[in-house]
Amino acid sequence: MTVTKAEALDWLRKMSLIRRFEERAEEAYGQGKIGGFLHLYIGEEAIAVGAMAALRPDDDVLTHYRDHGYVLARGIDPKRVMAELYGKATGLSKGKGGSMHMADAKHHLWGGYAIVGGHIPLATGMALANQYLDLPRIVACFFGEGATNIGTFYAGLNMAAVWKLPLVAIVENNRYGMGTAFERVSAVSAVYQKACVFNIPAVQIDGNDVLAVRDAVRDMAERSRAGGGPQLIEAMTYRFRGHSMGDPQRYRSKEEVEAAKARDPILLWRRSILENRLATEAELQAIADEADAEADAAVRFAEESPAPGPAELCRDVLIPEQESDVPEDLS
Amino acid sequence: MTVTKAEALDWLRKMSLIRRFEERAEEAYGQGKIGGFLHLYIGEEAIAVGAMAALRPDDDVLTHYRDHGYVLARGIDPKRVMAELYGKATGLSKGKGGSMHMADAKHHLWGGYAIVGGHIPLATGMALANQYLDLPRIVACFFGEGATNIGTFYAGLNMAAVWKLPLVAIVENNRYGMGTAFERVSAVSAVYQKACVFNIPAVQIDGNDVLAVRDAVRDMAERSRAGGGPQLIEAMTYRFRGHSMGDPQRYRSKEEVEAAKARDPILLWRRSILENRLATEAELQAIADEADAEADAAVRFAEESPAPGPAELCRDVLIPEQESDVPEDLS
Amino acid sequence: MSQKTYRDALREALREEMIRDERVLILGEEVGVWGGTYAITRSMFTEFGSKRILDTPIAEAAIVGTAVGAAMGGLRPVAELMTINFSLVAMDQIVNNAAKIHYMFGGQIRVPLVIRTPAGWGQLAATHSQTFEAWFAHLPGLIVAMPGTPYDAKGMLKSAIRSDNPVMFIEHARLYGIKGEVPDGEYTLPLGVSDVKRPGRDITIVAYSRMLHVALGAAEALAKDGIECEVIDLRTLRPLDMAPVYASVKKTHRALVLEEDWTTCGMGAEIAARISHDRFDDLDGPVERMGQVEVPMPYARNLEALMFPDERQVTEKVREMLS
Amino acid sequence: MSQKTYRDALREALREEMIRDERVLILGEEVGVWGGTYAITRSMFTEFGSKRILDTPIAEAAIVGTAVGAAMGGLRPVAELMTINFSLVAMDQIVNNAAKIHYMFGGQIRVPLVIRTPAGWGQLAATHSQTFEAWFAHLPGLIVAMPGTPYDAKGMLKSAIRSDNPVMFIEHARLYGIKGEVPDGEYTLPLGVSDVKRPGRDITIVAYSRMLHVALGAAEALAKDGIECEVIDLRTLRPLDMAPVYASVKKTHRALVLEEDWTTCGMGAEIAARISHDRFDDLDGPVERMGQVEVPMPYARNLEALMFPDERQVTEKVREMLS
Ligand SMILES: Cc1ncc(C[n+]2csc(CCOP(=O)(O)OP(=O)(O)O)c2C)c(N)n1
Ligand SMILES: Cc1ncc(C[n+]2csc(CCOP(=O)(O)OP(=O)(O)O)c2C)c(N)n1
Ligand SMILES: [Mg+2]
Ligand SMILES: [Mg+2]
Repeated sequence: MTVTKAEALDWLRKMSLIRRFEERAEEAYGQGKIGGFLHLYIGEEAIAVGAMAALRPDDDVLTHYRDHGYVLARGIDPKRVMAELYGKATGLSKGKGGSMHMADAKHHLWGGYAIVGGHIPLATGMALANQYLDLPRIVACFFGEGATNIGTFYAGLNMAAVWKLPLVAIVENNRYGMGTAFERVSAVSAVYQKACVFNIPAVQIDGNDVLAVRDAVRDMAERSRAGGGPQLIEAMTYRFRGHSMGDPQRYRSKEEVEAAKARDPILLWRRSILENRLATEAELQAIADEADAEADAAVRFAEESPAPGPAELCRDVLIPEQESDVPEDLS
Repeated sequence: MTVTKAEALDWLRKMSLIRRFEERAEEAYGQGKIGGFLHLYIGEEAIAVGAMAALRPDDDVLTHYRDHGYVLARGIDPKRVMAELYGKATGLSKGKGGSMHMADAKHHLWGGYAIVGGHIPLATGMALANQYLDLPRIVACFFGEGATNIGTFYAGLNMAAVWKLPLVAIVENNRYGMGTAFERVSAVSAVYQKACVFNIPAVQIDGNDVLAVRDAVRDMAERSRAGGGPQLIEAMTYRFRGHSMGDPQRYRSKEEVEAAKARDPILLWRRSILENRLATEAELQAIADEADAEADAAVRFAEESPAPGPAELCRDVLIPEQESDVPEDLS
Repeated sequence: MSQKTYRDALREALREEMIRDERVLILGEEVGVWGGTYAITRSMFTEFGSKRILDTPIAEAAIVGTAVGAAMGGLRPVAELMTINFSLVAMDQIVNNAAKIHYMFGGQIRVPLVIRTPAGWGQLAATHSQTFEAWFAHLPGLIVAMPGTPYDAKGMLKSAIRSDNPVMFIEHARLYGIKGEVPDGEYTLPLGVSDVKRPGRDITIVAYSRMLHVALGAAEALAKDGIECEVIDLRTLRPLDMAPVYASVKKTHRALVLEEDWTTCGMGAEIAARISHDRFDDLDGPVERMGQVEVPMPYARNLEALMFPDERQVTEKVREMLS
Repeated sequence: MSQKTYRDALREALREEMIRDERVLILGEEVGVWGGTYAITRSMFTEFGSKRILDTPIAEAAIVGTAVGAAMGGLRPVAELMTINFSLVAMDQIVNNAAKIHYMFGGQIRVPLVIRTPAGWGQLAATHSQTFEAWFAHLPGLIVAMPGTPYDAKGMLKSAIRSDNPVMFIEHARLYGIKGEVPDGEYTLPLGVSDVKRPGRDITIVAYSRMLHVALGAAEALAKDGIECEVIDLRTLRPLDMAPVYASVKKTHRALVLEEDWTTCGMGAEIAARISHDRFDDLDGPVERMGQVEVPMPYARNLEALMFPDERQVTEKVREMLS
């Protein structure tokens, strides 16, 4: 393996944290402490973790609404992520965004977006800014396979391709968009093949293999950074939970779900670590415990945090114009 | 050649009529008798004429706003087309549509549409209706190469491909969308290659060769009619006039335009007829004269027709509900 | 009569019309195998099959555009937009195709189309909690229905499906579970007719959709103190039937308009402007409007709770107006 | 001072801001090589080059979305939509991204973006003659500017470019050629401030964009008969500055609102509702609205001419209101 022990354990730690964090979020949702939509990433953790391991900390990231994994993989404090889920003032977006809209601009994490495909042109725009400003940053844009049937996917990536922008599109193909199997609604059922229409490099990879993800994202990111234009990665994976809470899951069989669990990315990576003798069972147990503790602490923090004050309601709508270059106050 | 004399002369007649008709429209525009946008088809006549020759009279047609050619090629009375340009009550759409919105539902010509790409999903829908109702009709949908960068092109044709609908998309690649050369704004500059994303058959043809168009459309239409799903044809052509009236044409050189005129579809077809001894010069002159006369008659008709009465303004907004199944009048 | 939910009433309407007319088909995201994310089309895929219930890709512009085309081609499609928020992606198709084709081609072409879609909210945050009825009500060529009760929902949806006009049929996610009387037999209700849901003499409250229930709740509370509100349900927002509103204001001399949307350039603005104009001499005080606080919807429950006028606030406003 | 066209004033604003701030760039269809289909960016491609003036594919959703992303990434993009009609294709990007990102992420992200686009008409028929200012004015998080004179156009566009907020900057194709005083030196005008364009004591006419000129023409005509109209130009439609309107109505007791859009749920509804409410006791008669006939725009010149109130009709309406 081409990974150090530190890397290997770090990735396991992050995947375990995401898993444990979301299990706790699921519980809290059941208790009515989290509301709205809650899209769990369970089963797909290797993608966020592998990708973030490959990206530089100041590479720009935009994601869809199934976004807890990216935020945690980027090393952002789980407490503030859980607080956001709880709608607390200490949340990443002061409780205004919730599960689908996690952002931490300081960490170049520019947000989860809930309109399918709607953030793809934003990624094109950020990549344009990076190119224009001659910054060595690339943009990584994550979305599901279901988003590759909507117009903004094509219009956005075409523009990126024409301008040879530093952008890596990472498509998580978890086989379903809500309850719709991809092949039922897409004329081409391998997403990477759709890159033909942009004339850009594209690969299909095992999204449950964190190392494969890291390697592919690293290759694609560096090629893009070097002026190679946009790249597309299709990471094959599977969503173990329903689309959001309360999904009756009539569209797939229990057997199918169970079979997929045999390729649980955390199990696979754990096994690989052991096979490569990068760590002992005890060390791995310690990592699991640590993830538990971190998730616990996040829940505690969120529970104890204050809700946003009512004055917060009308803040952040417009920026007072004196903070721009213009005299009048428009707030 | 695989055409009869009657066919050959009919196509020449139609192409000549379109040419002459539009030259007269151009004049009328200069005199302020036609207003708004006027997108001339001059130089592209072989596509409409070849396509209509291949389609059955009840195949459904939808087009973009550069639409005079299709209407005339379908054999619709030029008088009513010119009257529409003049905004007269006798126009195809009672003067309400104008140049960009020619329709004649009786002739299964379902309209010119002026929002680029916006009519492509409509074509999908009409093809769905034909499939649903088990009709032997296909839908032909015309648009420019510029429309292949907008979302509805992808979203619309993907759906048609998934449902294997009887639809032929005919892309007129005249190399520019307004003043923008296609390769400046499209990652893939051969439109037919974009069909890869729909996994449908596609060909690129010489759009200035009326016979090549007829043959390609016939093949594709019959394949689609037989259950082969959507097909895409890229017809290469060139627009001799500006995008619309008043185009300064700074984006291309006079030499480029002149060079393109060497492949004027009418000249080419005329030459081919003579070479194949399908008709005499005199016969061809008669056809040109006839086109002249028809265009004249159209202008005269339009000039003499009455403008729509003011009561027409508020008609056709909503259909009175008693004409549907519901008691109340909503007009 | 029997008590049915708004959801079941809608499903009955869809089923009955699909049985009555083979040209009716349903298309949208998750309408088939899933049974509709709000379960409106539950079990219908099994009953009607994949020819008549079409699961689509996530591509609202193509869903609406395809439905418009299918309507032009002789079908009577009912397109479901999973929520009204996604209508933004299909806006050009709704405005420029659905609403205009009949006029633009001089009446040659008809677009007998229904677009069904729920408004609603519930900690769904800024992009998923919107309602654009005033936008649609702005558009000549479109009928905009927004029923507030199971009875109206069923009768109006059936009329919408039978109409030869394009109908934007706006439901409300938070009404799907409410119950009300719905007769078992066939009935339809006209589009474009407002309805007095509660008679009263002291003040006119104009509402629709979920705010109708807020209005009725407030009216109930106020009645205990002898204040009689007349509650008028617009039901259809375009064309607007103002006659019952005017008749009411003539009697009460005061009007309050409720909406769930942002008030600036919302539906309430139109209603208030019309009443203020057409009943200028009847009014004893200004027409009041209550709607959503003018900020994007926040996720946090406590903030979201501040966004809409509730029964208590409406009650207070009425008292204030009458004092 | 010198006389300049509205078009040249806009171009001056763009040029000056591009020179002042390297982060300003322009993107849109035909803005480069062609020089802008309405010639606003004429010669700028030669001056600033293809890095700063970007010709885009025909894909408005991607144009606006890309501009939003570029703004997030530190640039100050000015996106041109060839006409406001095409904003329908980009609606989700405007509503859910441009207007909401700042709020939705708790103030972390700024979107200093200008979307420039002309409203207008001229035998362009149903899909190409629209104006949706009331839709945009409905949206918290957006600034909506709609200047009516060359002077305002330049000063407000410069402010819009310097603003850290997303600004929908709506021009008018039929104003591009009008001339007015525009100083040669640097100046900016605040957004969100209405302007009394003509003082008067008898009636308040509220207008903006092209209808401002109809109002001023009518005021001129009426002045000959001693009727003094106060004409107020809203200039910015969100946030709305009603103070000068209220001050005026306090004096005149009568108000007429003009718009070029369909009146139902248009901008005039909001203005009329606000005046009727906030100046209830000052009004001697109902607030009147005049706008577009509520049908899709027909192509025929004679029918189109019936669509908008002209000077004569406004004059008559004023006389009627004062009689
Ligand atoms: C434009 C739009 N249409 C519909 C929805 C509703 N919706 C939310 S997620 C989703 C499925 C997306 O599937 P995919 O892109 O595969 O991502 P996944 O959820 O599988 O991660 C749908 C239809 C939406 N949010 N936006
Ligand atoms: C959505 C949209 N954006 C922009 C326009 C303005 N516009 C009209 S025609 C045109 C160029 C279209 O080029 P192409 O599709 O190649 O067709 P052609 O005119 O060359 O026949 C543009 C940009 C429009 N009508 N619709
Ligand atoms: Mg998926
Ligand atoms: Mg072209």
